[in-house]
Parts: sequence; C-alpha cells; structure tokens
Amino acid sequence: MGYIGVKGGKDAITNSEKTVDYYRKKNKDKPVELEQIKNQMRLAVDKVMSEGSLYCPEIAALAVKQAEGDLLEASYLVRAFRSTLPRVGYSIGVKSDEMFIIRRISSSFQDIPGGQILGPSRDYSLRLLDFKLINEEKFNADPPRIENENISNEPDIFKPMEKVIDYLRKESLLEYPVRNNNKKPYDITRDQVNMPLERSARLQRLTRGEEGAILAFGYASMRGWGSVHPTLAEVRVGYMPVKIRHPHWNFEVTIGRITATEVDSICSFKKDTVVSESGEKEIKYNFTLGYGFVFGHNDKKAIAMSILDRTLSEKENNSPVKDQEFVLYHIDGIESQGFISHLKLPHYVTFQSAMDRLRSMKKNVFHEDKELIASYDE
Amino acid sequence: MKLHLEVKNLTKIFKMHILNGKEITAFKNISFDLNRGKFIGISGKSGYGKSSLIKCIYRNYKPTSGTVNLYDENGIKIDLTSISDYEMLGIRNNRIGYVSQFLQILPRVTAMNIITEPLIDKGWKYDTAADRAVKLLKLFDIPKNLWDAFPSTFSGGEKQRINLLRTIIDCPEMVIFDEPTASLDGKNRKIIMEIIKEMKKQGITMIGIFHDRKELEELSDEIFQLVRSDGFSDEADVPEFARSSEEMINFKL
Amino acid sequence: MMNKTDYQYNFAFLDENTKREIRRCIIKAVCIPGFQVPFASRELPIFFGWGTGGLQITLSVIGKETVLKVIDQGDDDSVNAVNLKRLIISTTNIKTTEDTKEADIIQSRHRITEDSLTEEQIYIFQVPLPEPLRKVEPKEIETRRMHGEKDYGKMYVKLYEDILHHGEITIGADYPALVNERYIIATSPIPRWDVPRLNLSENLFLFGAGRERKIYAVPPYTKVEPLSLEDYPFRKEDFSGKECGICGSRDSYLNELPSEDDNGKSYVCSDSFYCRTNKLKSKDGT
Amino acid sequence: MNKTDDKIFDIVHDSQKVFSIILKAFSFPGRIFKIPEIDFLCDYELQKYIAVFGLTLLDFETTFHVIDDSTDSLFKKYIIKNSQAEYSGLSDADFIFVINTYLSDSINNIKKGSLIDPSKSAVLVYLLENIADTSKGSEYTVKLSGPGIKEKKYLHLNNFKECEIKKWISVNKEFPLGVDIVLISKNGEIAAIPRSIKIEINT
Amino acid sequence: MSQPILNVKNLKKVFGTGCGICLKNDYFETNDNICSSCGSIIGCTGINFEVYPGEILGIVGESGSGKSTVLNIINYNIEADSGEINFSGYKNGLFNILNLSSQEKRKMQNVHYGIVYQNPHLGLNFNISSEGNAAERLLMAGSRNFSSIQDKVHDYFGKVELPVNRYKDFPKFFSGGMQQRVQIAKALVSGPSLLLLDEPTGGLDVSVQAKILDLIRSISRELKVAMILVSHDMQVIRLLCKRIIVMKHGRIIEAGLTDRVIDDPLESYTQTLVHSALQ
Repeated sequence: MGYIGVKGGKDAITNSEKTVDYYRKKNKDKPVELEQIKNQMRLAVDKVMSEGSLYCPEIAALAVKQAEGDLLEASYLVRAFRSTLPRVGYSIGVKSDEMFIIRRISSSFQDIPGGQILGPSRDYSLRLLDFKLINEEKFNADPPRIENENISNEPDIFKPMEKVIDYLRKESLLEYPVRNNNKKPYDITRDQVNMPLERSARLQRLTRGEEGAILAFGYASMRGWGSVHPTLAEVRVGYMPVKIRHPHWNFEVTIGRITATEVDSICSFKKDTVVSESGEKEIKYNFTLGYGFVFGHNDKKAIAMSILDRTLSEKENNSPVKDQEFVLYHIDGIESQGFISHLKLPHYVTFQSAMDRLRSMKKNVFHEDKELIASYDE
Repeated sequence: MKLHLEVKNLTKIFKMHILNGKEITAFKNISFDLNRGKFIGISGKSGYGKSSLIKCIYRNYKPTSGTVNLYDENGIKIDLTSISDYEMLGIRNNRIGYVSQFLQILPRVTAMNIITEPLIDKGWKYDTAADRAVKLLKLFDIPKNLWDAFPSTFSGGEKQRINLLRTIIDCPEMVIFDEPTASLDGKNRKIIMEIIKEMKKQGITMIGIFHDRKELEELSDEIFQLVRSDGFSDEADVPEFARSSEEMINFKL
Repeated sequence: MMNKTDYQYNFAFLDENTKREIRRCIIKAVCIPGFQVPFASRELPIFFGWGTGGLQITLSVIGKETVLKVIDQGDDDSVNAVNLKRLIISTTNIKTTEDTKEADIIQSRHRITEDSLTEEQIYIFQVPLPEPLRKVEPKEIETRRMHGEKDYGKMYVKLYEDILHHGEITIGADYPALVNERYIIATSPIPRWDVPRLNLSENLFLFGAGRERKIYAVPPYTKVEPLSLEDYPFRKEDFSGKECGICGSRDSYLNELPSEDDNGKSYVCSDSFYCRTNKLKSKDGT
Repeated sequence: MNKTDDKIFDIVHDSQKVFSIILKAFSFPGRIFKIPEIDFLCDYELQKYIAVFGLTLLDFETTFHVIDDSTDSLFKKYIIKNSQAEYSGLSDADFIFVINTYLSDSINNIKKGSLIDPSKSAVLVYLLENIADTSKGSEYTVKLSGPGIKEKKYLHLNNFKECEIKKWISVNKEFPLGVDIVLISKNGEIAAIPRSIKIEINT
Repeated sequence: MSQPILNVKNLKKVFGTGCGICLKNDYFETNDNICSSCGSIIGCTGINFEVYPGEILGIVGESGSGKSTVLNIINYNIEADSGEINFSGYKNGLFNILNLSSQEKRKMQNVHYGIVYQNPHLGLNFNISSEGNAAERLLMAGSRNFSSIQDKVHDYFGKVELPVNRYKDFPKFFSGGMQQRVQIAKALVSGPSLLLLDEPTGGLDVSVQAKILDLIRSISRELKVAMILVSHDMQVIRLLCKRIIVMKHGRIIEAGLTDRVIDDPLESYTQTLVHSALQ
C-alpha cells in the first residue's frame, strides 16, 4: 500500500466560495447599488440582457453585481435564471416602425425622410480619458437642447418613421419579405435545434451570441472570408412597445417596452429566375438584405449580426462564415465558456483508460510503422 | 433437306445524313433459302452489295425491310431482323459464326486468349478451353511460339487462321464468310480452303463471298449473282460501304 | 421584482413546461434505443459541459420521494458531484445517498457503479460529446444522415485502420457501441471497463448532453455491443496484478496514484462507495 | 410554486408520479403497471386515467387528435381546456387518443418520423376495457420481444380487434420509422409497446 | 434467355426549376437540352435500356449528353424526377428501386453496385489507407473479421495488380492509374452484380489508359460482373462493349450492337460521331 489520494470536495467548494465573497468585500467598501449599475453601467446591462437573452434591466444589474463585472458570467446567471421562468405566452410580432427613436442613422443616403438622428453615441467623440470623472459630484442632468438655430427641420421623433428599406422596396430594389402568418414562431429555447436552421432560428441564435464572437466572424466576412461588405440602410435605436393578444378578450394590449437596436444592411445584389407554371420566365435582380436586432443599445453587435445573417443566407457554402454549423455552434459565449472550463474538472478515469492503451501500444510497436513514418517524413 | 436460313424480300437502303440525307440503295427485295449443310456463294462485281447482304444477315448492318429467318433442328424459326440486340448476341455466340477478311485485333490480348474467349464467355473453365484450343492450333499448323504472342505481330495468313479458328472453336451451326482469303497468298489460301472444306464435311451450313471465282465454285452448292439494274447513282459520290446493286440472279451449279 | 428577496424556485428548478418537453424526449429516446433525440436544452446555473444534460434529465425525472446518488469519476465526494447535489437539494429537498443499492436514481459522470443495478433504478449519464461519429465526420448534418441510413462504414474503417497501423484498436474511453443492432452511441464517456455493463442490463440508462442538446437511452434488456472486429475483440482496461490500496479489491476499476515509494505508484478503487463497503466486508471476513 | 389544492391535479408532483409510471411502462414493454390513484376533481371522471396521461405529457407545445366513439368528444374538450395542447388533424398530431375504437386504415396517415429524425412521430394512446397478462377468455395473444423485454412477453387484449394489431405491425415495419403505442385500461392499467418491439400474434 | 439484371424505364431528370412543359410532358425538341420555356436543363429524358448479366453495356456521348447523369441516377447520387429501375437482385426485379428508402439505397450502393469515377476523389477517401478504402465496402456490407477482410482486399489488390508494398499507403500518394486500380478493387471487393464505370480512364496517359482498359476487360471475363461503361471515347467503348447506347442532349439517339452502330450508323448524329472518331 502506498500513497492514497486526498478527498473532501464539499469543504473545498464551500471554502472557495467563501473566498470569492471575501475578495468582493475585503476592502470595507459600501455596496454598489443596483440602481447605480442599471443607470451608470447602461451598456453593460444591455450586453448582459442581450447575451443573457432576458429583457430585464434589474435582473441584469443584479447579475453584473454578483459576477463582479464579469459580463459573460453575468449573462450566464441571467440565462440560468431565465430557465426557471414559466412561459406564459408569445407576444405579437414587434413592429420596428413603431419604435420611439432615440438614434437613427443611415449610411446609404445623405439624408433620409425624418432625418438622421445621431442620438447618444460615442462614434464621434475623442477617445481621451476623462479624469474629471475621478471626483464627480452628485448629478442630475437635463436633456440637451439644440443650440444651433440654423437647424430648422428638427425631426419629429414622436411620429412613426418609415424605414429606409421600405423606400428601397417601393423602388423595386429590394424584395418584400415572404410572410407565413400561419406559422408558429420558431423558438430556439423551446423547439428542437436541428441543423440546418431556418432563418428565424438563425437570427435568434445570433442575437443571443457573444458580442466578441459575433464581431470576429462579421469582421472575418468583411475581410474576405465570405466577403459580405454591406452598406447600412439604417441603424436605429429606441423604445419599442411589446404587445400581446388578450387571452380572454382577444384584443392587443401593450404590456411594456424594450430598448433595442435594429440594423438593416444592404448587401450585394442577386439574380433570380422565377418560372411560372405555364413556363413564363421572369428574371429578377434585387439587393440582398442582412438584418440585426439586439436588446439594448449596441450598434456594433447589431451590425455584425446583420452581416452574419447575410452570410448564412447565402446558398453556396465556400467559406467558414457561410457555414451554419461553424458560425451558429460557436458564437454562444455561454456554451463555449462552459466547455472550455470543463477541462478543469477531474478526468482521471478516462485518462487512466488512455494510458492503458498507450502503454499497450508501446509494447507492440509495429515495425511497419517505422517504415510508414520514414516514408512520409520526407 | 432441312431449311436453315430463309431470306425474304431483304432490302437495305442507306440514308446518308452527312450527305444531306441522300439515299443509296445497297440491294432490294432479295429472297433465297439455305438448307442445312449447304454452302451458298454470293458473287457480283465489287460494290454491288454482296458484303452488305451478308452483313444484314449477321446484323452488322440493319436491313431496311424484309426478314431473315433462322430455323433450328425442329423447324422453329427466329426472325433475325426483329429480335433484340441481346438475343442477336446470343445467336452470334452460339449459332452463327462470321469470318471477315481481317482478324479484328484486340490490343494486348494473346492468340490463345483470343481463341479461347468464345468458350470462356460461355462459362468454360480456362484449362478445358485451352486444351481444345491447343488441338486446333496444332491442326491449323500455328507454330507453338505464337500461341502466347500478340496477333498484331503475326503474318496475314497466321492472323486469318486465328480468325477462323476462333470462329469454329465453339462449333457454330452456320458460318458466314466475307472474303476470308482475299488478302492471302496462294499457300495460305490453300490452307484456309482446306479448313473450310473440312468444315463442310462436318455439316456446317455456310454462306460466303469469295474474291476468287474458282474458290467460290469449288465450295458452293449454289451461287447467287448480284447484278445492277438501271438508274445507278454516280459511284464517285458513294462511300465504299454503300456501293450497291438492286437485283440478284440465281444460278445453280 | 427587485424587492422580492424571497424569490422561490419551482420544485427541481426547471419550470413544468421544460420538464414535460424533456420527459417527452426521454420517452422517444427509450422507444428508439440509441437514437439521439434533439431537445431544447436550457441554461442552468452550472456551466454547459459540466453535466447540464444529465442534470436536466434528473430534474425532470425526480419526485419528492426519490432517493438520489450523484457521482463523478465514481466518487460521491468529487467536487462536481457535490456541487450538483447541492443544486438539486436546494431546489427539491430530496434525500441523497451514497449507497448504490438505496438509490432510485444515480447521476454519473464517467463511471458505472461497480455494484449491480436493478430494474427499479434509473442510471443517468452526463454526456459531453454525444456524437460517436464525430471521430470520423466533423459535420453534424452528415453524421445525422449517417445514423439515418445506418451508414457506419467510416466508423468501422477507423477500427480497421487502427488495427492496420497500430495492431489494435486505439480508442480508450468513450468506446462506441452498437445499440439494439441499429444505432451507434457514444458511451458517455465511461471507461471500456464499464461498457459491457450496458449490455442486457436490468435498469434503464439515460444519457443527456446539455450543450449539444441531445438525449438518448439504453432501455433494460437491450443488446449493446462495443464495436469490434471478430479477430480483434473488444478489451477492457487491464488491471491484472494490481489491487486497491485501501480495500484490496482486484476486480474493480482502479485509479492510478503517482507516489514516491517503491513502485512509484499505487492504486485505489474509482468507485468510492464500493471501496468503502468492500473494506468493511474484508474486515468482517478477517 | 403555488400551494396545491387537494382537488386539483398537481401539475408538479402528480404529473411526476404519473410520468415515472409511464416511463416504466415504456422501459418494460408489455409489462402492466398501475397508474397512481390521484384524488382530484376530473370532469372527465369516466376515463380519468387517460385524462391523467394527457395532463402529464401534453402542453401548448404539443398537438393531439382524438378518435372517439362518441360524437361530442368530451375528451377532446377536456384536454384542450386543461392542457392548452393544440388540436390538430390526424396526420399532424404528436399524440393520438383512440378511445373505445380503432384507427384501422387511417393509421397510415399518422406521423412516423423520418430517418433523419424518427422522434418526430406520433404516440398512439388507446383506451380499452382491460389488459391482462393471463390468457383468460381471449382468442389470441400478442407476443412481444425486443429492447426492455428479457426474453419474450405475452399480452392479452380482450375484445380488441386483431386486425388493429396487424396495422401496428405494418406501420412499424421499417425501424426506426414508426409509432409508439400506449394501452390504458379503464381500471388504470397501463402498458406500452414502443416501435422497437417485435409484435407477433398467436391465435 | 437470361433476364436483364437492370431494367431502366423512362428515366427523366431536369436540372433547374422546371416547368409544366419540361417536367410534365415528354420533351421532343432534339436540337438542344434546354427547355425553351423555362431554361431548365434536361439532364436526361426518355431513357430506356436493359443490362444483362455479365455484359458490358457502353454509353457513349459527348460531355453534357446526359450519360453521366444516367449513371449517377442509377447509383443514387442524383435523384430522378420520374422513371423506373428494376434490379433483378431486389425483389426479383418487381420493385422500382428508385423508390427505396435512403437506408435501403445505401445498402444497394454498398452491396449490389460498385462504381468507379473518373475523379478518384469521388470514389476514395484520400486520408485513409488504400486497404482501408477497399475494406470499407466489406465493413459496410457487414463483414466483421479483420483477417478475412484483409485477405479478400489483398486478393482484389492482386487482381488489379497493385504493388504489395503500397497496400497500406494513402491514395493521395498514388499516381492516377494506381488510384483507379484502388477504386476498381474497392468497387469489386464486395462482389457487386453491377459495376458502374464513369469515364474510368478519363484523365490518364494513353499507356496507363490501355492498362486500365485491359484490367476492366479481364475482370469482366473472370468475374462475369455486369458493367455499364460511360465514355465519350468511341475507341474505348469499341474495345470493351458489345452493345452500346449513343446519347446526345439527354436523349438516347441510337442503340445497338457496337459493330452495327459503327459500321451502319443510322442517325445523323451517330454518323457524324463515327466518321469523326474513325478518322
């Protein structure tokens, strides 16, 4: 008898968790308030809601706090919490032209009906550290006013605004979408996930995707790995009403609103030949569309998502970013962090099995092997 | 006397698409009977359709109209112009042999394999087939060193003996000759003639074209002479295989 | 909502719709032994890849009266097993046990208990990679087609190539097996030692893969044949001449422990409960 | 979640108990199990056991179809009301309830799954007078063999048309395509015949 | 009179969207294979023929004539739009084997058919040994004994004259001719009753081509396996086939005994083909 392994997993876990708690609290600080996270870490909360796949700023803020700012961990807390919630019903499809807009830009046209609204954006700010924030006073700001009096056509943001792609559709440059109203919406959290996925399921998988992964694949596509280099018809950010059909009285009821970012990107054109039953042939040229939609305010993820929506809609599969399996299986941060981290679990039983094989093979090394290796090594 | 082959109203007209659809009549309305064990010779000037006629019987050509009935021992007939290609292959393999002017040489196949092939095709074991081939090779006086050589290197006479040997190795009931001696010298001709006479003795029904009239008369029980009627087209326009006559005169020997 | 500090989770964490969906999938899995039934896996408070598939099955199957045993690597006290048990107990308050015979449901990562199982028990595996054909084919669409058509040539060619180039089959754990003469399954991964236990067992085996979203099953009394070629039969890990340093067992799966004394290593049973009872037994005997 | 009223089917604990019996029935084909007695107010009292089966496995993610010998189909109404499952045509249904009657040739129209996903197929649930594993008074027996059965298993279905069983055999002839069958008696006995089972009729 | 091993009736395949004219009706225009109303390409239409045990049936035609389409439909690589194929090895030829389920089709491919492609990439896995490639067919057909599989594979490798010291090598290290030998051995090792050859000597040097043709010829004699040989090369067909089919624009232009088609071509296209081939 020799050395025997030490056990005691239960105590180890408990102590490890105590240590985590200690690291959060050791500086005798006053607790961060959820309201503060919700209000001042707005974009972190948005990211957690988007990847956590649950629209609830309070829950997201709690997760950010609990995860000590690890947003992927926070997203995971939110997803796990989401699993405990019973499904009450499905909302009516959210209409983006009902959006109460806080930001709306188009890079396709110099100006668009309703105007370009820059809204809250760091796009044009200088990336300089603002040291004034070190000692910031308590604040309560008012909305900024337009100071340049030369601007007369102040956009009417309270009016529903037509989308740029609707304009392109009227011009017959873009096809109208084919809608199947009888079809129940695909729900990747409820329906079985079978590749190949239909577009609605792909979009769901993309919008839950990890921002960095979505950016990486979208970027790869733009750099030539699948070459989709779009023009943005519209990026809009705002509040959208969520409605359900009343279960008893069968009319629409607004039950709340969400903040969301929506992107329509116009990609290259395609040629379709449509043949009728009688054999009449019609050739159609149209722009192709990529669509991005994410919870909260997150331009770059929505834009990258619209690129991937396009690459995954392409018929030929000649690039990794056009491959559903490659993209859709690997963008989910929750799934990837889990599997990567599982390497930390004990594997001694399976490793024992592998050692057994290796030893056995070493015993009867085939002389042919040597020849084989020699011949291919050249 | 048992009827073996019955040719009725056989006509062959070539339609030359590559010459703007020009039609060339090879022969027209030819009828004759061939009894078992007999030899019928076909004669006529070069280009009068002799070769076309026997090719139509063997389905080297497809006759335009008419019938070719092949009778078996029990008098049951098959119309060779209407059976399927696969059935015709069966007739070729089992009942009718064909000897042309040249041996159609298969590259990289030895004489022995060429000769035994018809037997192997019928399911013979190679050794039994080879035994039989060896007997015939000796009989036909083919030097032993040639047995396993490629016939492309053989002399004309040797090639033609291989050709004949291959045809008769599986004992067909009928053999069609298309000028088998045409390209041979006197000595080799003699050898081939002897073999054919031997075949006749063994009761094989034959029909043939021979370049040499004397040879033809020597072998034939009957000779049919193909002659040309009026209105014959300008020969210069007509490809070799399509030169024709339109009638045939029969005279018995 | 944020004021509600006493938020209460449903019994067994998952909501009832989720449980029902998983239950329907389990039934299909039992009806089509070895077929990987796709299901809409949920995110759980533990990482994907840490046993979410097995956990979702367990949570869908257990009731108030269920007695549960959870092991990882054969060990009831392994960190991951403890962690899973903690989650299950906190949402169900059910009884757990280390006694294999006492358990109604056993959830396991990487092992089958050494003690035999009965018709009354359900054995649930956590499966990281449920697709056995992934070894020879990277694309999911293609592997599903291969299962559909029982097109397993490539898999057997892998065995053939192994033998040709290495003189034997090189697969260690997660050894593929043919279920009911129809579907090839990934065996969890359990070591080869445990694979014959799947064959014609008295109990139901359920396999759950959370991240890959698949559930499959080996019903009781079902033929499970590890893939092999007749003249290169399936072989278990070889522990001949070795024994457990604690209980002295010579017929259980052993973990190798590097140590500093004479042989440079020692061995201990991978199944912690078996080892403990075996030690008691041998004490009684002497 | 909520404290359960004694007279209501407890969706958490009652359905777990029933499910564990259903799972047993599928794991051991042909073996007869008893659906647990659940004391709750069921306005489909007459055939409470098949109702309990429905409440356990069906919800708004599933579709079902009922073939009933009565015209008002109380059962259909009961399931729609209490499970929110969607009523559909025979060929789209995930669950098909056959109550005191037979499917006959329409069995050919139900979902059998595809080779890529054979699980996208229907479950057939029959309500019948009784099921037994003794051969008292029945003119034929059903012999079962396959996964879940140690050697072979006999079932006796009194007053159940033999030709319906022949339909089962024909619809399940190309495994893994096929349907899974559940038999529930009015006394609460349950037995299952998955598609993996070979069925033979001994007369 | 033996029964055909394969009986192909009225096969049709349209590539493209298809329309009421080209999908539903027979397509009569013969000057091209493009549907005048919808622009779809007629892969093949009105294809009827039989293959008899032990024979090599030739299908000749220029590229795009539909000959490979027909072969690929038979091997289930392409799904036909309509038509019927009866195979004597399946339910006595009474069943349309185009309607088999995909698992039965797979069995058909693995057990009853063998195929040799012009492009060895289609027929071989370049990343496993040559032996493993051929063994796959036997493993698919249910053989489970390593030694007997290996013996059989070596036996066929002997028949195709593959050098013994190359059996374990990966086909990617082989010359084109050697790759074709491996393909042929692989196709034959499971003892199929029908071998499909799609331009088997396509990209090869003339001398290598001759050797592969000799091999096919001797295998046909020795094993009596029926074959369909698709080629654009009249000389290849003439050497191996007693019966041929001439295809153009997806249709059968002419069929007959090979010497008859060459000596007495009846159709305009065949006359052109023969005359250009023989000069």
